[in-house]
Order: sequence, then structure tokens, then C-alpha cells
Amino acid sequence: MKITMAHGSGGRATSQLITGIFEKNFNNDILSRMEDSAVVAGSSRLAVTTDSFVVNPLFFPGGDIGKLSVCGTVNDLLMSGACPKYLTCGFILEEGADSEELEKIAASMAQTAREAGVTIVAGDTKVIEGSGGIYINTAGVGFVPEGVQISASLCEEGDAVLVSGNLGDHHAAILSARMEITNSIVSDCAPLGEMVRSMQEAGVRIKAMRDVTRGGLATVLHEFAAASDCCVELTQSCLPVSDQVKGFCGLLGLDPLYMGNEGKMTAVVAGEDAELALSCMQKSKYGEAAAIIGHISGKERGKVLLTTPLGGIRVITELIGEGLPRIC
Amino acid sequence: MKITMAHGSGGRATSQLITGIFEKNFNNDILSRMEDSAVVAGSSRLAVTTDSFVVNPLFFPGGDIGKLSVCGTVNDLLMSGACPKYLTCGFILEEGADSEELEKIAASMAQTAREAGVTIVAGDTKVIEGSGGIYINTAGVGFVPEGVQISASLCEEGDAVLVSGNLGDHHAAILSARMEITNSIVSDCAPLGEMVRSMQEAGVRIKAMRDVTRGGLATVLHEFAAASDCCVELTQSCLPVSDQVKGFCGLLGLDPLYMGNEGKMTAVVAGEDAELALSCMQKSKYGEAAAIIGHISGKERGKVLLTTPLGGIRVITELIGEGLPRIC
Amino acid sequence: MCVALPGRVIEIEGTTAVVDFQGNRVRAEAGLVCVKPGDSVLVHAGCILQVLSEEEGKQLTELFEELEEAAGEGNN
Amino acid sequence: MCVALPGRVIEIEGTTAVVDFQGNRVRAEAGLVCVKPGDSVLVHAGCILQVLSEEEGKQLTELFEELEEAAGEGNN
Amino acid sequence: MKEIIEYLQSYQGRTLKLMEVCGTHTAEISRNGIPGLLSPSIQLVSGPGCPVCVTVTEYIDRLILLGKEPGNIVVTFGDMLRVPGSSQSLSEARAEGCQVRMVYSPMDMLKLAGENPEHTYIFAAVGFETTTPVYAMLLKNALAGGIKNIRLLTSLKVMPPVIDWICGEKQENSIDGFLAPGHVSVITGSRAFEGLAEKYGIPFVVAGFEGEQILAAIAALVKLRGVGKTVNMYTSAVTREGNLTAQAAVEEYFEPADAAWRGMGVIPGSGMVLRKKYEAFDAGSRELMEDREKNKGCCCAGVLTGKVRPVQCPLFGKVCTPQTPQGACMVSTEGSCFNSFNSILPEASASNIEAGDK
Amino acid sequence: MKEIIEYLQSYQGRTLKLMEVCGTHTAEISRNGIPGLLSPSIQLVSGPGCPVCVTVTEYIDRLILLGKEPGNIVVTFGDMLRVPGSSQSLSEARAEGCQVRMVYSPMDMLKLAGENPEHTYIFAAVGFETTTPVYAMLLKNALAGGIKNIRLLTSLKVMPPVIDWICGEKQENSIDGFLAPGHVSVITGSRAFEGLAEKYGIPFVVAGFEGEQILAAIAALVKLRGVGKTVNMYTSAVTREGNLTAQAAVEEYFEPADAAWRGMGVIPGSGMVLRKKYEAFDAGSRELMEDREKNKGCCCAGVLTGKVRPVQCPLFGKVCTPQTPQGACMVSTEGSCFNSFNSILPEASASNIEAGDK
Ligand code: SF4
Ligand code: SF4
Ligand SMILES: [Mg+2]
Ligand SMILES: [Mg+2]
Ligand SMILES: [Mg+2]
Ligand SMILES: [Mg+2]
Ligand SMILES: [Mg+2]
Ligand SMILES: [Mg+2]
Ligand SMILES: [Mg+2]
Ligand SMILES: [Mg+2]
Ligand SMILES: [Mg+2]
Ligand SMILES: [Mg+2]
Repeated sequence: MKITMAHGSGGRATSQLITGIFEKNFNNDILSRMEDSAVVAGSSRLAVTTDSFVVNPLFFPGGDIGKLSVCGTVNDLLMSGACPKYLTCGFILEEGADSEELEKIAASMAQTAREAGVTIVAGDTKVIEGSGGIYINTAGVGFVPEGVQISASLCEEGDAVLVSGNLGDHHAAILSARMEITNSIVSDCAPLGEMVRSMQEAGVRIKAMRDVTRGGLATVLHEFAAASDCCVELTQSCLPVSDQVKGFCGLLGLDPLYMGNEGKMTAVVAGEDAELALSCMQKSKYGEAAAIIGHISGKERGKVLLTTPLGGIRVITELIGEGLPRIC
Repeated sequence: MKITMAHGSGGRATSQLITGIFEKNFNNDILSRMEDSAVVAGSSRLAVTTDSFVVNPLFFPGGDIGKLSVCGTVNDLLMSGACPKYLTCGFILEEGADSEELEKIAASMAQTAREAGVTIVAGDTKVIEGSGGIYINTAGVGFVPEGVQISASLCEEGDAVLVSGNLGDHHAAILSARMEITNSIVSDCAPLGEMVRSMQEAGVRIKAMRDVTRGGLATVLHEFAAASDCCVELTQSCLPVSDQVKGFCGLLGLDPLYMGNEGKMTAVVAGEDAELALSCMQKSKYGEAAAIIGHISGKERGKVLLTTPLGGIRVITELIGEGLPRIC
Repeated sequence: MCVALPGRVIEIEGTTAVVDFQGNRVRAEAGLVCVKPGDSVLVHAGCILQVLSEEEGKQLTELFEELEEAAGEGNN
Repeated sequence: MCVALPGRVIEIEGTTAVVDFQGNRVRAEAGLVCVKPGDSVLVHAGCILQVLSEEEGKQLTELFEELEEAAGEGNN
Repeated sequence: MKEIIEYLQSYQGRTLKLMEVCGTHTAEISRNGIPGLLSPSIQLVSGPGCPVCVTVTEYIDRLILLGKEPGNIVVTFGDMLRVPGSSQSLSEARAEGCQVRMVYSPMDMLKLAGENPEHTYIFAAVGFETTTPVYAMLLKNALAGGIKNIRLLTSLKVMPPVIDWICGEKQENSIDGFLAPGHVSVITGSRAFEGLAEKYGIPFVVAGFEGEQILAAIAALVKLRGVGKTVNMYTSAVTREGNLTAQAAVEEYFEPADAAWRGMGVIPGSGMVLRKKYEAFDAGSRELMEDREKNKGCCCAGVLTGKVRPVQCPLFGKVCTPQTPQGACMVSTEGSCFNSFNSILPEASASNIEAGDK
Repeated sequence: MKEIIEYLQSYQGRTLKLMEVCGTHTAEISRNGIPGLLSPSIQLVSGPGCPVCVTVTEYIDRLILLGKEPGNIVVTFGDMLRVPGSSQSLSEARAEGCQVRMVYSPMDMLKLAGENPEHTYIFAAVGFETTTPVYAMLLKNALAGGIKNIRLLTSLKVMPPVIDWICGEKQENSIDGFLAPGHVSVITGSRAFEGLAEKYGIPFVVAGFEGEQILAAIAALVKLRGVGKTVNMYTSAVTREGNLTAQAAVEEYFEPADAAWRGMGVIPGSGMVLRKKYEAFDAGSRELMEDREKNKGCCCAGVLTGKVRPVQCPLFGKVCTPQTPQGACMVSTEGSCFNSFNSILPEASASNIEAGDK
């Protein structure tokens, strides 16, 4: 079935779409009440976040826009030290969107939500003119345990910088599909709850965490450097990148430091806890290739510096422009 | 400035857009931290909701997409008996969107949020291909006071049905702009916190509330009838509709019962509290034209019936199809 | 069929008229009728179909009662 | 200028070749060179520019040292 | 008015089947709850009164084809968007790149076409006698303004031949009187129905669109049962002769033709097409003179002619619903099947769990 | 390698100004942090090495005009999207309906054009000697396949004339050696630079793109300072003659022409255009032989020729930033000004409050 403007009318077509696809897949008591808001149990400190997902193609090796929309928001809650609890989701459908695809996406969201331990408690669907696109916004609410303080502004000299796995997998998987380049690169799209909990339970003193998404590791670390007024020093040879992604980047003139992931995080932890954090990451489901990639210093405040294999120093800025494939 | 794909890259262009427009307008300590999630104070019962806004034109008499996006979510929280507290907002911008317009929209969101007493604590911006469209998702978190129980399923025989003002104003304002019909109809787009609080404080026993948006009053009341397995009986002569909207509907073959508002609510209250509820509504800022429009009975369960001025009975269904202007 | 609504002519420009419907103004083609500002007109799809007679017509009840005679012819 | 990357030819179909770059496969125009599967080639913008010589070339250091003689001519 | 209602409630004569042939009448009857105000011996039957819903699937298919051609834009009234063609509606086709624009008036084409000479604007020109003069004025203005990038795909119908067809010998159940269409009569005049009234010996009453006007007209039909007379009860707008200027304008641009009605087949002389002289404005309308029914089980012909009640159709409420309409009668919000579906509210719809928030 | 680095760090002779004229060299020098490994007496200067950034504003303007014509689609490499024309870039124009498609290879045009014969695909054919043979192959395949809906808007450059121009008498600061472009040399062969080396008595070293290869080539240039000799240190890919098949293919479809370089003006013989014989494939390239500078204050000509360092430009970091590039050198991520801006990180950028979550 093709989605038409009537599915966004708020009338019978909308409610049949909701019943037929979303309610069936997101089935839970709270959502089924179908009130204007979901009423749920609370906590004394909340984390709240939102992201929209506009990925093209909708289905890609390793995931789809639905899985992405859950992982993205769950990971953002985790990065603030929260335990993710509730999600809302808003669908913006272009006329001509395919309801079978929509159903697959909803099923994927439901499965990822189960893995991540979150409940989808509210939703909305709008239809716009267009040619079959699907966009999803998710917002998330999580509970922050007493005493947890995690912020980009808490990095200190001597802290260690880790990344939880290979850079660029998601970005390369998406772009491969768009540019029709054949490879076996798979998006890393994943919820990172187990990884974060494992570090927290092991007592790792986490200063800052961020998932490495749009803008890539360079942009995230640049933000840490700015927020904490410190210098992030990296060693290029420690940066984990798969050979296939290296080749892909070579082909298109891209740099893995600026490529997005959807199941990778970077953490700044107390220097003495670096090895502990690394072993927690490496033992968890999505952290096999985790690495200690650098440390925090006072060398050049607000900057990220990378030592190259030749011993040169490169200044790493945040992403500028779009990070498009290049000929030159 | 025209928005380009670079503004959605997650890099420097994105952060300049955020700093230059959103941070400036939504300025608050929580948002300024720019972490992956906002960490805020919580409560033991939360209301959570979301809506996307895709209105065209972006600016219309009485409001704009920004005001709408705050009112819509604030009102949904209110309708569940919650006190609205936090909003997230996700912008999906089409290439070519105008940053000056975006700034006006952000300013309008900020002002409406102030009036409604909510804080915008998290945001996100994505850019897609297209031709200048702007879409906004907001999600909201509110706190539900102890003992409050409001639900579409709690309507009982003998309850009164009220609506807080004239039907169809928002829909007619938008469609007038699109169909180039000149009139002075203004969208009713407004936050309804004061109205709801006034009823709550007066001790009105509210059974069900819903804002009258997409699908119109007919669709909302049909949902009450279905959820409470009761009959909603309305009197046509009591339905408030302005003369101008009546004329507009006549021109385009539309029915105000199926037209959306953005600052009107319908409430089902204990029969004895009907007058009290009415006076609360009428005294509040956006409730001048409020009316008691009917009552709940057991006549035809699951249906909405309307008595016409001639004494005939009309069965009111929910909106079917799109509610488009008609020639026939 | 044929949604059509009575409105009042506000002004005329060439063969188009601005017609008001309880405060809603629309440009309507006026080439099928002879109208002046103030006239009450029937508009369909942006075109004036007819000028409505302003004289107080007969009440529906009156019209109905007058049928008595005609009805006599019937064979039920 | 000119992002170009060495890859290995996997197969040839007419004047196009499938070339592998560390696991990434791309169809490349092969009309400017004479190639066979297994060849190492330099690809730019979807076109093979050159077959890379497989013979173990001189080390950079060697090349550098050999310059001694040529440098003699210099007037600094 | 009270006495009229009493008259209608207390009628105890033979069962009368009265047909309205105007979709707006159908809608107003429903909106005013009029059936509940009548004696059980007065049955209201809806005729083929909506020009949108009687368009054949082929016509929609053609519009879609035209709208998908680069440079073409189909322009239409809103209610055409959901009429199903043989595989999709304009609304569904839009999702696949068919260019469609909704307007309030065909006159809006003049501005669009004038400002965008690189596009061809094709109006989905459906209508009865009421709307045809509007298209005549559109062409007149286009010619005067030298605007050439306008086409009409016409599906224009006239009322008397289809009423004749309905009353004709082939029909088993005869109709006892017609609520003559008010806005058609504004153009044609009430005299358009006089011949039919005489031929079949049944009354035609021209009615306005207020609830009271409709009730009075029904009462008049009851009172005049068996009398072959035409009565005009919409005197503020309708005369015996109608709008002669409009009739002349139509005459200039259009000529009578056979026409296919959805679910009913071809009825001779029941349509209008552009005269050869103006064929440059035509988008191929003359090729669409056939009706290929979408669903063989659809009883539209019977429903439209008052022989079959919607609930008697085997598809009603099952495969045929307002969201999956099989025939003309379920297409329009004024169709008999659509209105029956909504008055009856079958199981199918009541069991939906509805979405709360919008 | 260690000894090469030591050699470069310990160099104490006269200050040498060495120019790389390949954008990928520029980028790799920056990515490998090479400037920090050199003696302060060795200065690296970036020449006009990015074919994307040396396109003139008029070229971008023309692409935009073409892409806005109905039926046309501009096809381009990703990095052309952000190059500013006189009022907007392709990326900005896309937002206003200009049809633009990004591909990995010009060869992708064959499939696009074959499958969509109703569109005309216009390739933004920029490039140096490396890329011109690819366009030649595109045309050869299009001709063989009978594909006619392909056009090139060319802005093709050749290296020796611009190097000659840089070294020429007009320039005040002379360059002491050139890192000759590796991938250009794959096609042209190292002999293309022999004449220049002799003419100006300075060394040219053909270099590969690994950090080590670049370091070795720089070391070679230092060692050969003052010697008019061409040395090939990228022996795996480059020969003295180059790719003769490619040279013949270029010869078949293209002929030398004058060319305008952004910020530098017209350099005689520094370009290539389609031969008259193939002008059916041309989208009007011969009309774009002028350079109208966007910002009069831009010192690109000086920067590109090694006379001015980016920080010396009065616009640098003020009105001219990577997001509001005024000249070619700020356009490309390999441009001198772009790279200087990012190494230096001026106040303007550090004061931004960044968005956390993506
Ligand atoms: S219910 Fe549907 S199929 Fe049956 S007659 Fe009516 S429109 Fe035709
Ligand atoms: S800083 Fe900008 S304006 Fe100055 S030379 Fe470089 S590109 Fe030109
Ligand atoms: Mg977020
Ligand atoms: Mg789209
Ligand atoms: Mg909501
Ligand atoms: Mg759009
Ligand atoms: Mg609501
Ligand atoms: Mg909603
Ligand atoms: Mg809502
Ligand atoms: Mg994040
Ligand atoms: Mg975000
Ligand atoms: Mg995120």
C-alpha cells in the first residue's frame, strides 16, 4: 500500500495506519491507551533528548532507519549517564511511502527498543507531499542515578581517551549503497547500554561520553576540547579503522575521523582507569575493537592534536562543510 | 541565508546554525550545556508526548509553525492532566529553507514556550533535499499531580460535553492562505494551560479532555464514544462556529465538525459541574466562546449523534478521507 | 451536486466581481450575469451563476399550500 | 589533485574491469590500459590510468642516495 | 414548517420512492437528519447526483497518464483526488510523481497558465449543467487573453437524459417523484424537467438546499404523487427559463454527446464535449466514452437507479468501504453507499482502535 | 626513512621555497604533519593544485543556469558542490530547484543517460591531465553506445603552462623546486617537466602520495636545489613517457586552448577544450574563457604563486573562511588558505559554542 495524504488527515485512515502498523509493533499498555500524552512512572533526575533521522537509503547493511532512530536516542541518553526508559516517535511520511516498508521499520524499532530496554510510549504520524521518503524523530527520557555527573566540560589533564570500535562503518555503509560501491561494510548501528553499564558497574570514573555520530570523532573531540578548555592528544596509529573502510575512504577521498558511526562511543576516563575501561568495552557486545586512542593534556587548549606515524603533528578541526566524496 | 546540506552535516555549519538561531532564542542553562541529553529535575508521574508539525504556509494569520509546535505539544500534555515542563524540538529542514524565517520561527517558539511555562531542553537539526520546507517535531514531558486521572475511557452517562470555543478557525486560516481566499479568519493556535488550571483549581471533575486538532471535533468525540463505550449526544445549535468560518465552509463544501483547531479543547465533565466548567473556560484567555454542546448517554454506544435544528438525528463519524475542498 | 453559495457583490472589475460570503472574499467571473455592487449572487466554482431575486419570495408553507389544486389531478 | 588509488583487477568484461580496493569493488573503465585479472592498477574517477609495476622498485632511501651525483651540478 | 413536518410524519398512503439527483441534496438530507423526520412510507433514494463520482475509471486513468507526462500539470477540484481509477487515484498517483494541483475555481487556471507558459495545465473538467458554463467562461477568457497552455479533459454530463434512463422501461422499480437539482436548474430553468414529468406522470419539484427547503419539496412531491407536473420551490434562484446567457455560452463551446457513467454504461445524449472548433483545448476527452467497471460485483447501476439499496450490495462494507471504494456510490461523501456506510457504522469500523492525539 | 627526516630537519642552507602543485600532495602534507618535520629553512608553498578550486565563478554560474533548465541535470564530483559562483554554489542552487547529481565517476553518466533519454546530463568536467582521459573514454563509450543526451561543460587544465606562468619573469619570489604532481605524471610522464626544469634551472621531483614518498621527494628537492633536473621518485606508477594510450585518447577528443584560472586570469595554452568535431557534446565551454574575480581583495593569485602567504591576505579569517570562501584557495579542503585557516584556528572559530549531540 502506498501512503497518501489521507493517512495524515487525523481521521480514519490515520487511525487504521496506527492500529495496523504502529500499535501492532510497539504494543504496550501505555501506548495502547492512545491518549494525548502517555502517563508513566518518573524519577527525581531525568535525561531528555531528541534526534531526527533522515537516512537514505531506508534499509542498509546492518540496519534501517527504524533501528537507527532507537539506537540514536538511546545512546544519547546513555552518554549523559542516564538509564534510558521511554521513547516517543514522530513519523513524517512523504506521499507514496510504502506501508510494507513502514511496517518493517516499525518492527525493527520494536526489536531494538526491546534490546535497549526502552518503551515507546507516544507517537505521531504526519504525511507531506513528496516521493516516498520516511523521516523519524525520536525523543527519549531516561533516569539519571544519584551522583552520576558526566559532561563534555569535565575532561582534565591526564585523563585517557577511548573509542569503542572501528571508525566510519555506518557512514561508509550508507555511502556505499548510495554510490553503488560493492563491499561487505556493515553499519555499526547498535544500542550501547550494556557497554556503558559495564563501565559504570566496574567503577570506571567516566568524565565525558559521547556517541560518535554525524561529524565524526574529530567533531566530538573538538567539542570536548572546547567545553573543557583542554587539549585532546591522539595517536593516529591507535585509531581503529577496518581495512575495508580505509580502502573506501581512499577511493572517495574521505577521512574516517570525520565519518559518522551509530554504535560507537568515545569516553574520557580518569587516566588510571583507562585499562579497566578498555577491558569493559572490549568485553561488551559491540566493543571488540575498542582502543585507547589518546589523552587529555594542557598543550594547546581547545585543540585536538594528532601525532602521525611519521612523528608529525596534525591539528584536527571539527568537520567543515559536508564531507562529500572528492575527486581532488 | 539559504539552508544547505552542509547545515545538516553535524560539523561547523550545523553548530553555527544552532548557536546563531536556536541557542540565542531558546537560551537556557540546560540547553546551553549542549550535551547528548539534557539532565533535568523529575517527578514521580510523568506525561510524555510527541507531535510533528508540517503546516504550509509556515506563517499564517494568528501564528506560525513554531508557535504551533509548542502549543500542540503543551496542549497534549495538559489534556492528560499534566503540568507541562520540558520540550525537545527536532527540526527537519529542506535545502533552501530560509534562515531568517527559521529565526522568526525559533523566536516564536521561545515566546510561546515562555507563555506556556515550558523549557526547551534539547534539540536537533537535520537537512534533507527539497525546496525550502521546514518541519518541526516537538516532544514534551510534564508532571502529573497525585490523584489526577483523566482518560478518554472515563466518560459516563450524565456527563456534560464542552468545547472551549469556535470550531475550525485554524484549519480555515491555513486553507484560506492556500486557496487564496481573503478573510479575517485567524488561527486559534494557543496554549491552554491557564484554562485547564482554572478548571482544575475550581474543582471541576474532568473525566476526559482532548485538544481539537486534525480530524476535528467529530473525530475526537468519536474516540471518546469508542473508548468509553458510550454515546455522545450533541445539539447542533450549541456548536460554536463563527459566521466567517461558516461562510468559508459553505464556499468550499467543508464541515466545521471535521476541521482542525490548535487552541481549542473539548472536555467531558461531571454533569453537575457543567456550568462551573463553562464559566472557567469562558473566563480564561482563549475560552470566550466556550459552550456546553451535549452530554454522554447510553443511547447508541460507540456513536456520536447530533440533533439538527429541524429535530433530525445525524450520525457523526470520525473524519474519513482527507476533508478536501469540494465542488460537489 | 455543485456546491454553490449566495454571496454579495462588493465590487466589479471588468468581467470579474469580488464577492463576499460572510466575510470571505473571492474573485468570481461575472460574465454570465448582469450585476452591480450590492447584488446578491449565487457563486459556483468561482463563477457567478445567477443574481438572486431580492424581493421577498413566498414562504415555503405558502408554496406548499398552493399545491392543493395541482394535487387534485393526481391518481395517487 | 586527483584522488587515485591502487587496486587489484578481479575480472574483465569488455573494456571494463572490476577492481578491488581492500574489499571495495568498483567497475572501472579499462580502455586506457592493457590489464588482466590480478594486475595492480591505479584508478581515478572510475577509470584505470595505469598498471602499476609489480617488480620490487628501489627503496626511497636508495633513490635519495642516488641523487648525490646529480646534486653536484647545483649552484645552491 | 411545523405543519410540513407533521404532514410528512403522518403520511400513510402507499409507499413512495422519491429520488434526489443532486449530491448536495443527498448531503444536506443526511446533515439535517431528514430521513428520521419522514413517515416510513416515504423512502428517499439517491440518484447519480455527483459529477465527480460518476466519472469512469478510464477517465481517472487518463488524467494520471497526462499528469505524469513531463511539463503537464493536472488541475482539479479537491474531491476528484480520491476517485479511484483502475489501479489508483490521483492522490495515490501524486505520490508517484503525477503532477496535480488543487484549486477552488477553474478560473485559477488563467493565472497559473499565464505565469508558467512552459507548463500545460489540464483541468479535470467534470460537472453537470451547473459547471459547464464555468468552463465556457474559462475558454472565453483564455481565448481573449491569448492563453494557449490550457486543456480540458472533459467528463461533462446533463441531467434529463439520465433521469429519462432511470425512469425508462428497463427499470423494474419506478420512482414516484424527483427532487429536481437546484443548481442545475439555475442554469437550465425548471422547464428542463417538464417533458419528463409529463412523460412519466410523476412530479418534479425544484428544491433549494436548506433543510426546510428540502422538507417542503419532499412534502410537495408527496402531495403531487402521480401528477406529471414540475414545480419550482427554489424561486429566489431558479426561473422557468434559467440563465440564458449561460446556456448560450455553453452552446458556443460545447455540443451534446453520448457519455459513460460509472457503473451505468453509456447513456445516449447524456454528455457534452468541446466542439471540434475548440478541439485545440481538448486533452483527448472524446476517446473516453466507455465504462469499464472496476469490480464486477458492484451494484452501482442498481443503487443509482433506486433499484438496490446499498446494504443489498454483496460488496458493501466488506471489500467496499469509504477507504476502498469499489463503485461511484462509495466514492463521494455524497454517494448513497458512502452515506449508508456511515449511518450504519458496520462492525469493521467500530472495531478500530483509534488514535488519540493528533 | 629516519635519515631522510634527519636530513630535512638539519638542513641549514639558504631558505628554500618548494611548491607542490597537486592538491592531494597538499592534503597529505597536512594530514601527515610534514611541515613540523622540516627545518625552518624549508618552506612549503601550495600551488594551484586543485582543479575544482581553480574553476572561475562564471563556470559555476553557467552550471547553475544549465541545471535550472527543465530537463537538464548537472552531474558532478562531490567537491564541486560547494565552490562559490558569483552569487551561489551548486549546493545552494540545488535548494532553488537546480538539478544536481553527485557521482563517483563520469562513467556513471552512461547508465544514467541511457536509462533516462528524456533528460540531458551535463557533466561538470573539471580536471587536470589526470582526468581529461577519463572524459575521453566517456565520449568514446557514449559514441559507441549511441548515447546522445550527454554534454560536458569543460574546465580542463594542463600543468606545464601554469607552472611556467608561476616561474615566469613577472613573479617576484621565485620557487626553488617543484614537487611534480604524481597522478598528472602517470598520464604525461615525467618528461613533461623536463623543459621547465631546464628553463628555470630548478629541480622537479615526481612524488607519490604516502607521507614517506613526499618526505623523500622534498629531501630530493633540497638536495637538488639549483639543479635544472627532473627526477621520478614515483616509479611504480610513473614512467618518462606516461600513458601513451591516454595521451592519444585525449588528442582525439580535445585540443589545447587558453584557460581562465580563478584569481589568476587567463593563461595562454593552459587548458583543453573539445575539438569542433565533437562540439555536439559541448555545453558551451568555449564561452567561459574569462575570470571575473569575486572579491577584489582576494590575494589568490599571490597565494597560488607562492608570493603571498594566506595569513597575509587582508580577507583571510575575516570575510574569507571555509564557510564563506572568497577565493579558490579557501574553497577546497586542499586549498592553501583552507589548510592555513584550520592549522591556525583563528579566534572566530574557537569562540563558537558547539552542538553536542548529533
Ligand atoms: S457498496 Fe460499493 S460496490 Fe456496492 S454498489 Fe456501492 S459502491 Fe458499488
Ligand atoms: S584568504 Fe580567501 S580571499 Fe584571501 S587569498 Fe585566500 S581565498 Fe583569497
Ligand atoms: Mg539527541
Ligand atoms: Mg523528498
Ligand atoms: Mg502528541
Ligand atoms: Mg517538499
Ligand atoms: Mg491532542
Ligand atoms: Mg499526534
Ligand atoms: Mg497533538
Ligand atoms: Mg550524540
Ligand atoms: Mg541531534
Ligand atoms: Mg544523537
